[in-house]
Amino acid sequence: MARILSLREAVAELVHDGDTVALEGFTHLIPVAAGHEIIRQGRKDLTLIRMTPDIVYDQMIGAGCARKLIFSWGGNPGVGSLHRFRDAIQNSWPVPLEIEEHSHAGMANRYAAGASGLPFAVLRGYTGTDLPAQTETIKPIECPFTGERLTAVPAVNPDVGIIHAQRADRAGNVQMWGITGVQKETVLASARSLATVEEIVDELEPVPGAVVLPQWAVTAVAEVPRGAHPSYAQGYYERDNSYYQEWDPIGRDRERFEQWLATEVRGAERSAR
Amino acid sequence: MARILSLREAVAELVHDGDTVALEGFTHLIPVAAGHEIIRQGRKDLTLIRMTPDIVYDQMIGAGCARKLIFSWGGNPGVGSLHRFRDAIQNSWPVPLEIEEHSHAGMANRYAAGASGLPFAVLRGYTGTDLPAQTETIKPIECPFTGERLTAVPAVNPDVGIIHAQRADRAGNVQMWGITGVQKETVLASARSLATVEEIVDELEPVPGAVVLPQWAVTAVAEVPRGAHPSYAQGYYERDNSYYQEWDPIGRDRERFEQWLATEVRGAERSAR
Amino acid sequence: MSLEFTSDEMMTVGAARSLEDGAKCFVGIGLPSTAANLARRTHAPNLVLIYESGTLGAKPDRLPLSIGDGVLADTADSVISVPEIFNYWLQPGRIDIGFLGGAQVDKFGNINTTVIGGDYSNPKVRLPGAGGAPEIAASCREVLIVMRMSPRSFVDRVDFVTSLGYGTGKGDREELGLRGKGPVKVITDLGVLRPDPDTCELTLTELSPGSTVEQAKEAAGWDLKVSDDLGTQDPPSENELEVLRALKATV
Amino acid sequence: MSLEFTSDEMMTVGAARSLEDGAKCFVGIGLPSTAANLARRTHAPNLVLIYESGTLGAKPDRLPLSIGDGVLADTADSVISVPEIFNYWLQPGRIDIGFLGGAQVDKFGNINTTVIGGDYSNPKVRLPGAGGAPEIAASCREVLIVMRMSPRSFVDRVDFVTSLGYGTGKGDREELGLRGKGPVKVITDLGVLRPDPDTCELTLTELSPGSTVEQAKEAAGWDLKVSDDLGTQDPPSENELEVLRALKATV
Repeated sequence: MARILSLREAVAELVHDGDTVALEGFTHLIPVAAGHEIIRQGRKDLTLIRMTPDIVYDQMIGAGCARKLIFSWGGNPGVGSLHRFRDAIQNSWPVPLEIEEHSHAGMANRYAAGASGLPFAVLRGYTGTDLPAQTETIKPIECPFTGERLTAVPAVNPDVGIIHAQRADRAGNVQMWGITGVQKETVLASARSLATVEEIVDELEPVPGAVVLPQWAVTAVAEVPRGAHPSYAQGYYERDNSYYQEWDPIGRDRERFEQWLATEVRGAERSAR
Repeated sequence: MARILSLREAVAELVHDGDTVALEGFTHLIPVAAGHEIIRQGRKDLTLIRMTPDIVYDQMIGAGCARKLIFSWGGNPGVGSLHRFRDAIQNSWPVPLEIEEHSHAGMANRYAAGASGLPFAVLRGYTGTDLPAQTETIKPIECPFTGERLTAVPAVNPDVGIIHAQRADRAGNVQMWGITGVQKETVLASARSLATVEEIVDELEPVPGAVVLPQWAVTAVAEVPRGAHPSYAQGYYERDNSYYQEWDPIGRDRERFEQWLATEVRGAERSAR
Repeated sequence: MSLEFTSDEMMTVGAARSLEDGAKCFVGIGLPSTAANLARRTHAPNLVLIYESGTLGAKPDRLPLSIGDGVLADTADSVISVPEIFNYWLQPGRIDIGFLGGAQVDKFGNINTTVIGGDYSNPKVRLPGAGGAPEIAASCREVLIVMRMSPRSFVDRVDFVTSLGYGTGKGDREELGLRGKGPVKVITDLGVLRPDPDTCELTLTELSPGSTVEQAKEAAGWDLKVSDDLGTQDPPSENELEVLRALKATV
Repeated sequence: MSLEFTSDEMMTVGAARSLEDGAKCFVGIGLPSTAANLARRTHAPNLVLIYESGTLGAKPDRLPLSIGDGVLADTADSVISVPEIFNYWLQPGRIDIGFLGGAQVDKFGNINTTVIGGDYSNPKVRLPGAGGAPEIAASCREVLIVMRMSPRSFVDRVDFVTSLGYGTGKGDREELGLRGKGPVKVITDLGVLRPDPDTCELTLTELSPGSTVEQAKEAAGWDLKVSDDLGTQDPPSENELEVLRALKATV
C-alpha cells in the first residue's frame, strides 16, 4: 500500500507546516535529500526530532524550518559544533528554536514506545543527572512489584517519519541493512512515513542482517539515488568525510550559509526524478 | 566465553533442583533433547517457564521435574490436551503442580523486561479478562504523562535459560534463523544459559534473518543433532507431525507414559556425545 | 447448479469471504488459517497473513500445520521476534482483523479458552489457556470468531473470560479503553451471528444454506435473537470449493 | 632505549592498557576508539568492542571514523537496533567498561557535555549533549574517562551533570541505585587520576613520563590531591607505538 512517489510529491503531500517530523538514520542512511526537499519546499514551524541532529538538521534549522528540536546529541561528528543550531538557540536566528533534550537511551525508548502504541517507556536512565530538571518529559516511575524507582519518558509519535533505505520493491516493501539504528521504530511510531531509497527493484533479494518494512507499514517510497549523501549507504557508497569537514566554515558564517542554501538547495533540483 | 560441553555435562552443571528454568522455542527449535536430559538427571522442584508448554513440558511434568509452571498456552498443537499436565494440576500426579498463567503478550514482555534489566514491563494487555484475578503477577499501572491506565507484568529472570539453535562456532557464538521466537530474550534474561545446536562449525556464515548470540552472552553450548525433534530445525529437518499425534495416547495413560519414560528417556543415551 | 458441501466447508468459505482484499489479518491455526489461505487464493490475493510466531506477510503454498510452520518463515516478507510481533505490530492497532475460536463463546462475544466448570484452581476441564487471544481480541480493529454451534459452546456467560468481547454489553469496551471494535461477526456451521447495534448481544443475521432458525436456537445456550431481516449465506461456489479442497489436500 | 612520543600517544596507550583482554567495552568515537583498537592489536586480542550504533563485537581493520562506520557493521558478530543496544545490552549491566570523554569533568568524576557557562537556556557554550553517556556512566561495570587536563576542563564542579560520576561524593551512586561502579580511572595527558577509596575524590595516582606533580596541579581546577604512593606510567613500548601509529595512518 506504500505509494511510489517522486521526492517532491512525497514531501509536498506528507510534510505540512507545523508538523512534528523525525528524520532518522544513525550515522548510516541519513535521509539528507529528503531534508533538503523540506527546505526547498519552504516548510516552517516544524518540530524536528532526531537522536543525532547533524549537518542536515543544521541546514534545516538554518533555513528556518524548525521551531523546536527534540534530540539527544547534536554535533558535526568528528568535526565539532553545529553553528546554525547554536545560532538559533543563542541568537534566535533565523527564528527562535526551542529544545527538548534527552539521552540516546531515552530517545530510543521514546521511539520504541511510539512504535508499540504505548504512551510511555520505562528505563534505567538519567539518574543523578541534571537533565530531568530541564526536560519535562522525564519523570520518575515506581515498579508496582518491587517498589523500585525508575524513569519514564513519553512516547514520540511524529506526524511524519522519514528514513533512507537501500532498496524497495515496486509494491513498496522497504529493505535496509548494515546499521539500521532506530529507523524501524521511527516509521512505526509515525502517523505517516516516507522512505527514500537508493533504488527500486523488481524483487528484494534477502540480505543477512536486513530489516524489511512491509509496504502496508509505509506511506510513501521515493527513489533518490545518493539520497543519504554525505552519509553513506552500505553496499552503495561510502561516507563523504570531506563534506563534513567542509561544512564547518559554511555553517559558521550566516552569509556563506545563505549562499550555500541558494545555490546547493533552493537552486538545485536533486529531487527531479 | 561460552564453554562447549556435552549435553550431560551442561545440564549437570547448569540445572539444579529447585531452579527456575525456561526452555523456549516457538514451535520451531524447541530444546527437546535438553528437556529429556533434565528428566534423565532426575531434576525436581523446578519452576518451569515456557510460553507454549507442549509435549516436552508434558513429559517433564509427568516425570515429576516441576513444582510450578509459568505459561501462556499449554497444549499439544493441532492434537489436543496435555494429559500429564492435566493429571498434575487436577490430581497432583506424580507431584502437585502450581500454575501461573499469562497471555503470550504478557510472557513475551516479561522476557523482554528480564533481558533489559528492568523489574517490569508495561503493555496493553489482559484488560477486561478474568486473568488478573487469578494471577498475582498482573497489575495496573498509570502513565505518568497521560494518566492512562495500562498493565504491568514483572520481569522473568530464570536461573537457567535453554534454547536450541542451528549452529554455533567453536568460540561458542550461536546462530539461529527462521522463527526465532523469544529465544534471544530467554538467554539474555537468564543468569545462566545453554544453547544446544545442530552442529558446531568453524565459521558462522551469515544467513538472512539470522539472530546471533555472541559467545560472551551464552554460558554453554552443546552439540545435539536433532536436538529439537519432534519439532523442527529450519534447514536441517522437518517437524515430525506423527510424533505429536502418537504422543496423545501415551500421555493419556500413566502406565504407558511410565513405560515410555523408562525406555525412551531414562534408558536412552541421546546425550552421549 | 447445486453442489454438495459440508457445514464445515460452508463455515470456512463464510469466514474466508469476511476477509477483504488487502486486509492485515492475524491468523490462528486451524479453521482461521484455512479460511485466510482460501481467501488469498480466491477474492483476496493481497490479504496480509500475520502469525503470532513472528511471520509478517506469509504466503504459504500449502496449509501450515502450526502457527510456527517453516513454510511461514520461508515465504514471509519479514520474520521478527515474538516480543516484536505483539508490541510493534499487534498492540498499536495495525492489524485489521483478528481471527479467534475457542471452547466457549457467550452472547456478548466473550471467549473462554481457559477452564470449564468447577473453579479456576479446580476446574472440570483445563483448556490450553490464553495464548495470543486476549490481546488479539483487544487490539485488532475487528475480530472474527469461527466456531461450531452447540449449547455447550455457545453459552449465556462464559465460565472464564479469556478474551473480551463486549463484556456485559454495550459500552464496556469503550469504558475499558480498548481500541478495537470487538467481535463483528461469529461464523458458525449453522449461520452467522452479529452483535446487535443497540445491545451488542449476538444475534442471528444469516443462516447457512439448509439450516433453520430452530436449529440455530437449539444450538445456542441462551435465547438467541434473530434479526428482522434474516439472510441466507450464498453456498460455496464451485471455485471456492475446488480451491478449499485442494488446500486441504496439501496437509 | 628511549622512544619519542607525544603526550596524546601516552594517553592513548595508557587508556589501551586499562582494557583487560576479553572485556566487553562500550566504545565512543575518537580517543576511546583508538585506544580500544590499539588494545585489541596488542595485549587484548579478545577485547569485545561494542558501539552504540548497534554493532556487537566489531573487529575493524582500520580506525572507524564514526560510531556508525560501515566497517563496524561489516566486521561485527551481530548488528542490532539502537533500542536493543541500550535496552538488552547496556542497561542490564552486561558491559564491563564504558569509555567516556567530555568537555568538563569534576573532582567527583561527573561529566559535562551539555552546556558551559550562563544557564541552561542561555549558555555561554552549547555542547552536543548527552548521547549515550548518561546510561553508559550508570550501567557499565566500570567507567574510564579519557581527557586532556586543563583548569577549564578539570573543574571543581561541572556546570551541568550530563553523566554521573560520584555525584557529591562517596555513597551517592549507591543511594541512587546505580549498579555500575562509576569512573575507576581518569586517563589524562599528564597522568592518571583515581577516586580516593574513602571520599571518591579524584586523586593523582600516576604521572605520565616527564610530567610533574606541579604541572598536574596547575592543570586541575581544584586543589588536586596526590596519592601517597604516586607512580609513573611506563612509557609506550616500541610495539605499542608502532601499532598505534599504523592505526592512525589508516584514517
